Amino acid sequence: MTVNASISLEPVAVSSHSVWRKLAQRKLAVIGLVIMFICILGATLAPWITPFDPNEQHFDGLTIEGAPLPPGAVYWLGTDLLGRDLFSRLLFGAQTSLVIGVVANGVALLIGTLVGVTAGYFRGVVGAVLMRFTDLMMAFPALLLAICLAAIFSPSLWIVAMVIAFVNWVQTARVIFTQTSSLVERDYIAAVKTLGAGHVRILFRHILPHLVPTLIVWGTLGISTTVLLEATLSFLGVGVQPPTPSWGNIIFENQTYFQSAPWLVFIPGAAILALALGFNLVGDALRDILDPTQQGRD
Amino acid sequence: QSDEPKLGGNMIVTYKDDVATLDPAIGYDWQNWSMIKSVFDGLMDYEPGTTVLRPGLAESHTLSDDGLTYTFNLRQGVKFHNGRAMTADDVVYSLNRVVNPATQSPGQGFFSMIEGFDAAAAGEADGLSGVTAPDANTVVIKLSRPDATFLHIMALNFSFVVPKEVVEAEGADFGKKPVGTGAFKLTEWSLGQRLTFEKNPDYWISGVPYLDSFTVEVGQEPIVALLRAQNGEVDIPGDGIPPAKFVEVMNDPEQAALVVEGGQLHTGYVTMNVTAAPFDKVEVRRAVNMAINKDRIVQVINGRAVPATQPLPPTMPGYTKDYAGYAYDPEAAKKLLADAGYADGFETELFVMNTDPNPRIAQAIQQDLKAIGIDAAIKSLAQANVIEAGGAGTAPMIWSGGMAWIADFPDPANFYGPILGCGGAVEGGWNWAKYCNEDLDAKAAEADSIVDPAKGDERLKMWSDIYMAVMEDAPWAPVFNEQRFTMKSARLGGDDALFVDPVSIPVNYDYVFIKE
Amino acid sequence: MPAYILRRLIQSALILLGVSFITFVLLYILPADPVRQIAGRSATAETVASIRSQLGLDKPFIVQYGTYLWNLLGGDLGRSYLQKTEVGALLVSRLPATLLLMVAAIFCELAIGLTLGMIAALYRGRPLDNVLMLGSFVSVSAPQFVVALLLLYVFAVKLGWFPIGGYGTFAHLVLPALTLGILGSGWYSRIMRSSMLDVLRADFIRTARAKGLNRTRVILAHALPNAILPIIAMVGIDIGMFMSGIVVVESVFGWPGIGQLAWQAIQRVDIPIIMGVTLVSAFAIVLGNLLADLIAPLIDPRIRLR
Amino acid sequence: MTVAEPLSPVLDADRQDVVLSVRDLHVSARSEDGLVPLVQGLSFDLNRGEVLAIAGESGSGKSITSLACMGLLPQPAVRITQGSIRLGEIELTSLPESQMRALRGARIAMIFQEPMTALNPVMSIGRQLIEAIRAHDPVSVSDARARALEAVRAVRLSQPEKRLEQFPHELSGGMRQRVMIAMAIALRPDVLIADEPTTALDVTVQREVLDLLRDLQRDLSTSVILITHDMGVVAEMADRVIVMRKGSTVESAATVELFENPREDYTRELLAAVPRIGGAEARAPLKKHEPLVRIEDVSVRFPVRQGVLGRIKAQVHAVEHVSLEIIRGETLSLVGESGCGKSTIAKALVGLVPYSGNIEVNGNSLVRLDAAGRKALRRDLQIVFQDPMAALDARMTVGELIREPLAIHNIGTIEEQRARVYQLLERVDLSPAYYNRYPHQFSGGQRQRICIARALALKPQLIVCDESVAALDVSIQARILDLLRDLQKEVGVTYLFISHDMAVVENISDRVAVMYLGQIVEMGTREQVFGDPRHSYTKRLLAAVPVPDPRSPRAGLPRLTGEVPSPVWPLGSRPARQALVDVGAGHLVAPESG
Ligand SMILES: Nc1ncnc2c1ncn2[C@@H]1O[C@H](COP(=O)(O)OP(=O)(O)OP(=O)(O)O)[C@@H](O)[C@H]1O
Ligand SMILES: Nc1ncnc2c1ncn2[C@@H]1O[C@H](COP(=O)(O)OP(=O)(O)OP(=O)(O)O)[C@@H](O)[C@H]1O
Ligand SMILES: [Mg+2]
Ligand SMILES: [Mg+2]
Repeated sequence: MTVNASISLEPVAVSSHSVWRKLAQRKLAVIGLVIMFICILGATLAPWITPFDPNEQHFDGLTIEGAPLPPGAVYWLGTDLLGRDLFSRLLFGAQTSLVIGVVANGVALLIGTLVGVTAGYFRGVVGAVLMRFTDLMMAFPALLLAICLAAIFSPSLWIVAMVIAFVNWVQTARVIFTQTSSLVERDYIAAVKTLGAGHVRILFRHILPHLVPTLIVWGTLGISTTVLLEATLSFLGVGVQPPTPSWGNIIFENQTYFQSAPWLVFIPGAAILALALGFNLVGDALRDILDPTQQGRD
Repeated sequence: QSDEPKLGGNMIVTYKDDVATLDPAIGYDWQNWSMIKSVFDGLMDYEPGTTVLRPGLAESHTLSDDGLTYTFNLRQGVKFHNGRAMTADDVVYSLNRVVNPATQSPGQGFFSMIEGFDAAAAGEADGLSGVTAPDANTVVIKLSRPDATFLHIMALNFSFVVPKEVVEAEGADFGKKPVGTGAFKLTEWSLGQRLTFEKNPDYWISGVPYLDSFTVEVGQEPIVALLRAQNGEVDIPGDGIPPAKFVEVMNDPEQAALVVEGGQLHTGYVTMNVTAAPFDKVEVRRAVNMAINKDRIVQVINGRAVPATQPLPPTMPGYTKDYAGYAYDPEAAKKLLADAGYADGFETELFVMNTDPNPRIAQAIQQDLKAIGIDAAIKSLAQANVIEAGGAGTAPMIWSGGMAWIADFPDPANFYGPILGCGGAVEGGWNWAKYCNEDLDAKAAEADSIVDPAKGDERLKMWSDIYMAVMEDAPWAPVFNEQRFTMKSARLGGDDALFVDPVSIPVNYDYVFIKE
Repeated sequence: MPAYILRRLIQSALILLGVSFITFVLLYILPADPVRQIAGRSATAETVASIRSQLGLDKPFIVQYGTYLWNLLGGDLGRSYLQKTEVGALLVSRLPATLLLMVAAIFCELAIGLTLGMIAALYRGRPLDNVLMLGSFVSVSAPQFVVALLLLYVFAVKLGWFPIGGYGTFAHLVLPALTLGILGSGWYSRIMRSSMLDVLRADFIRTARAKGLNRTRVILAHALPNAILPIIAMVGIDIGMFMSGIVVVESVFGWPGIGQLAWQAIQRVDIPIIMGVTLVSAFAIVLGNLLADLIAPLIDPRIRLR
Repeated sequence: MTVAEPLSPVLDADRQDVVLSVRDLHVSARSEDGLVPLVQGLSFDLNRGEVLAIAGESGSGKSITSLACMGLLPQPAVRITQGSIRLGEIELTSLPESQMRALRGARIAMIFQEPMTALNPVMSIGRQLIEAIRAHDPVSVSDARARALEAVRAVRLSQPEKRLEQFPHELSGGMRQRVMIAMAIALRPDVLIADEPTTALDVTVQREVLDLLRDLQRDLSTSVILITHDMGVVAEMADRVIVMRKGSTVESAATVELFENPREDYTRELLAAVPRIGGAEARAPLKKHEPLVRIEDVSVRFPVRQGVLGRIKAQVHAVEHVSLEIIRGETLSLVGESGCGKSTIAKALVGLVPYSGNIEVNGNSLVRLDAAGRKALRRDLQIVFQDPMAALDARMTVGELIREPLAIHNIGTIEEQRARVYQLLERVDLSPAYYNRYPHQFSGGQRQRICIARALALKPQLIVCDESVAALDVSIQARILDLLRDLQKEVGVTYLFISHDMAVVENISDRVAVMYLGQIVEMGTREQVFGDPRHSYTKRLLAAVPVPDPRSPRAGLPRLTGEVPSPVWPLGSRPARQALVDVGAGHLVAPESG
């Protein structure tokens, strides 16, 4: 996508140490890191810190009329329409979101890189075919595709992750393709070619390392996209299967109650926003740090 | 509310989904059924707001002694909306049309008792040999077997009378430009937005309808519709009161006064595939019946239903009043499981359609099952996928909500055939439990062959017995019977029963009126 | 130029062909049978078989697809299985709503995004810039349905300024368009800001200043047209995003567009409708990109169409 | 070096005629480590009608100074911390922006280095000119247009009316620079600052632009500040020179005086490093004439695709039927303007582009070899590119970079390879301690040494230097050339040296081939080509080189009209083939008609 295609190709060697230092200097990035950290911590510690089983439908979790309870002393963030503890579901939902975010995004990056690098490096018929296929996937209404796929393979956590990956690799492939084809044109590649280096060496020693910053940036930014997409799929009822909590399906189950029980919609909504925001902030900061031509912008 | 009906005025009804088609041979959503009922008529009809049959386009009918030949005398002077007089040929044409495979009518199967059905349905014959019109005012229908539900079938949308020349002129678009004999005629249809129906001044029941017109607005979320109703912009939110607003509405006396509650010919149930382990064991199926806390589920859906004890809903003739059903008893359920050899429980799958509140109900059931050791993974899928899995027999358990059985006509037989009988227990059939009890099938056939109205009670008793036997075998776990809650604007008049008309949901347009 | 357009049109047609093929494959392997839905609950096996053969669904995949394409060439998108209405007519009835929403949303996006992005660039490094950029991050991170519900809650339910949903008047349009607009504006403001910063640093801006032009003129006449360039391609791509976003927004606001149509059709495997909606969306995406590519050289004479 | 040196007496002369006066100017940049001084205590006066050159190596603060005069310092990071700049009687440093704006363009104008980017790409030339005029004179658009046209004529652009309608990308670099000049002089400013106006241009184009500037300056009696690092340009153009280094003045003198009596060491160094034609030492004749590489009838064409199906409609005839031999141990130079196909020949030689024709190395034809054979042959042919930063993988350490060829060809154990890398580093005058550093931690000259070390790693017989010194400052350039010469003496490596700088070529070559539009138009020994140029193109190239001697007569060059022809030919047609004729002693020249 053009949005991020502007990542410069200027090669830089930045040690991870200095990346952390530079991240720490940016206010927004620190906010992002803190949010990420809280989410990851919450998700990993969920089994120990949640007050209740996220799937337990408490008898006293509903009013007599079957209405959910607002936030209170027992159920800190209130209960949902089945009388389950929202706080516990939220923390376990973070697990889902993160797993999907990491797995789906990882697979998408992998496919995208494979396609982009192959097409960008080898060009020719294979490259043309791959890129035309990528164009085609770009033209596919992503959500529609995801819904169709989710309907075909009955959704589970992993299927949803794969569906999202399958929808999301396209942008990565585009960016990696652009970047690879420009790298291939560069003098230093010509230089190693004249030294007699073969494809494998050029690809693994001289091209892939240069794609790493892009991949890191896309990795972080992509996580927010995938988390949002998972939420949207769940919101449309084709996401992770109940009762596994995911932030999206919590909202899906409760959306019509946004008036009578707003906490059921807006608390998980805020959580999704925060997580995506965290990854976006960090990703964007990384983009600046790893990309020297962007330096001094923010 | 026994005010005198007033004439005139326009009523606005809203729906979320687009109205699919008004072709009576094709429409099969509860939403378009009520409209089709106002645009078309059949030989038979129901007393407004009840399940009691009354004559429709046929002024009277007689039944031969063998119970196989019905002779309908048509009403004189009934005109289609295009001004042409309706004749017996139209009735014949309409019945032939619905059975003709080219029509692709989902109602075709209802007419299987008519003589010549097989040939007509296969497209081998030109029409039903059993349906003839000896003269312009008489229709004779011969059956291949006596069938007590036949008159209900004649009151069913699928047998409504359509004018041949219009159907042939419009072809597939007839559903968008319907012409019938009904109380209202469609005057405007802007796809995705609204339909306007205007009073048919020549309607054969004089004085009816009361309204000048009614408008159906589509594409409106139930919540929006309700808020608009509260604002007085809408007379009836057709999709009912959204769950999210239900408690609020019912707790407000002023609004609650506008809500009419009534039974619905609906049952929500869980099917269990009896052909495969572990549900091939009756103990397991009974255990499931005992494990489900129906009260809790009813609470979860805000008390908009009543716990069900049997397949039939309470308002259906033949309902067994003194049957308590399986009581909620997890301990006993566990024991049953242990008896069946599943002391440690088992894993299975519970299919459910992915629109609210169905996944929620499924989760409540899932928790109940878990309590007795059954670990049911939920498969929340699009309607079509669930139906497919059910038909293919690959779904061990299905929660029927969203696709569930709302009766086509108010007769106990309607809850049996395709969903509990052997006929439906085939690949692709709607009997998702794949339950096939030949004895019961025979009994059902026997009951339906009792056509003498005087023996009606006897017949109902037989049906009651059949359903009791079904409960014994427990291929289903009936969970609840949905109640119908219709909100209407204060200016609407007419008997409450009209707003929860069991055969014309959500409202019988022909008989309501505007008070001021 | 005509050769270019022709080539692009051929390419677009090929892409649409590809999209139609993939969709057809997906629907073919979908574990759901449209015929069951059509035939109804009481249908016999014979009826089902008969309907299947009438619809040609018993034919081999390739024949079915070929027939579909052939009809498509004649402008026939088929008839809905369940509604029996022509898909073309259904789409035509739904498209105006979607297009209206899309145009309004893109307008919102651009109006909000470009203005804020430009302000941020001009106030670069100052608190206002930071606030705007954080805002843009929040907007790109917010899930559509949450924003939609939030706007609905605040402006329609609590404040009652706008109708709660539906379609018809300008007031109905505001919230859905705003939802999409707010979400998209984040991207635009970020791109606009960085594009603007790039341009402001460009040599020709220095030239313009060296000529003694005043600041307003430098920004509006020199910086803005150049900064807009990356945005054009963005809008083209954005149309694709919209097609997805619209499903959600239409469902929340009860907007009678093709998103709703698609959703209902997927529930019931009404294949002709799904195909139609997919093709229309893909067409919109392809067309959007094509337009962007055709408009860009009007603004930027360097871009030659090749 | 002393900063606060007493100012040269030149400054105090003719006070009444001073148009621009800079006194004790300090410019600093804000950075993470506080204020960094960029210009320190700079003072100079610019007299009416004079050309003042500011010379100095890259980064010495030349551009910053000029921007300070224009009030265009990149705010807020860079600003004037001290000193004054007076334009006539107006103090510029404290002038509010609105008043400064009125002066800019009208009384003090500027031309920037990069003609490619200095014009707004989306605005027509005419609008940009008219806008400049109307910003200062409230004349009507048509009047402004008339004046713009006049200015365009004044800079001798062909078809002036058409030019006004064109967009910058439709003009060549030289034409754009003329537009910039036209824009600058349209309002007849008192002061014109030209910041490296010709650095980005080819020699022949540079010549035209310099001539133009001088004519204009004479006709309009504008005062010009000419910023350049090319001492040849200084010698040709300037009346006085200021030499800057690290933000302060090193020396300031009249041009002739500076060239003849440089007072500071740095100035001397700078002058010494300037390559001069005719200044080269004689080279030892080659021992034996054994061809190492034979290029026979080599052509390289690139397809130009057009039309609906993207069919090939035309071809770039980058190299057309070139035949030449490179003799073992010699340096053969390839000269010619940008785009004439020099690099393409080099790439064909090292196997980076496909070609037709035959290339033999040591008598082995490249085409006939299998993959392994070609890989082995690669070892004998190495290339050093123009931009050393681009040619080094920035993610590898210097040591790894140099070791890589050894690793590719599996030469020795890792320890042995390391040892060899240390040797090579030393050989190119780099400390072995640099092994673990990354390329970006080096200066341009050091990076080029790394490239050379890497090329040497495989002990090649031929090294292709494709503009290997073009990007470097003169002094660094001189040192790299020395290194190359030394290597040749020591290991007897052969060079194919590609350059557009005639002076450099004269310094290093044994033989020279002149290329024009993909073909060789003249080839011979250095003495033959430089001493007795026969082809008109060769003559033009030679005449275009600025002579770093202020006293040498400024040759009146026949002014060129039109643009360089394009190497793109539609499919089926091709440029006429230039058959080389021996005019004596192996001096080959393409005959010219008329
Ligand atoms: N915006 C800036 N911020 C900070 N430092 C700058 C900025 N612009 C230039 N510098 C620094 O100021 C110094 C002088 O730069 P300047 O551009 O004047 O050099 P120059 O003599 O023109 O060199 P060149 O011949 O390469 O153009 C350099 O060290 C440069 O890094
Ligand atoms: N890959 C390519 N595709 C198309 N045309 C090319 C390609 N590479 C070079 N050319 C064209 O071939 C011609 C010769 O290019 P080449 O790089 O050899 O010139 P050069 O003499 O090295 O110029 P310079 O001094 O600018 O480096 C030019 O017109 C150039 O545009
Ligand atoms: Mg400079
Ligand atoms: Mg070159």
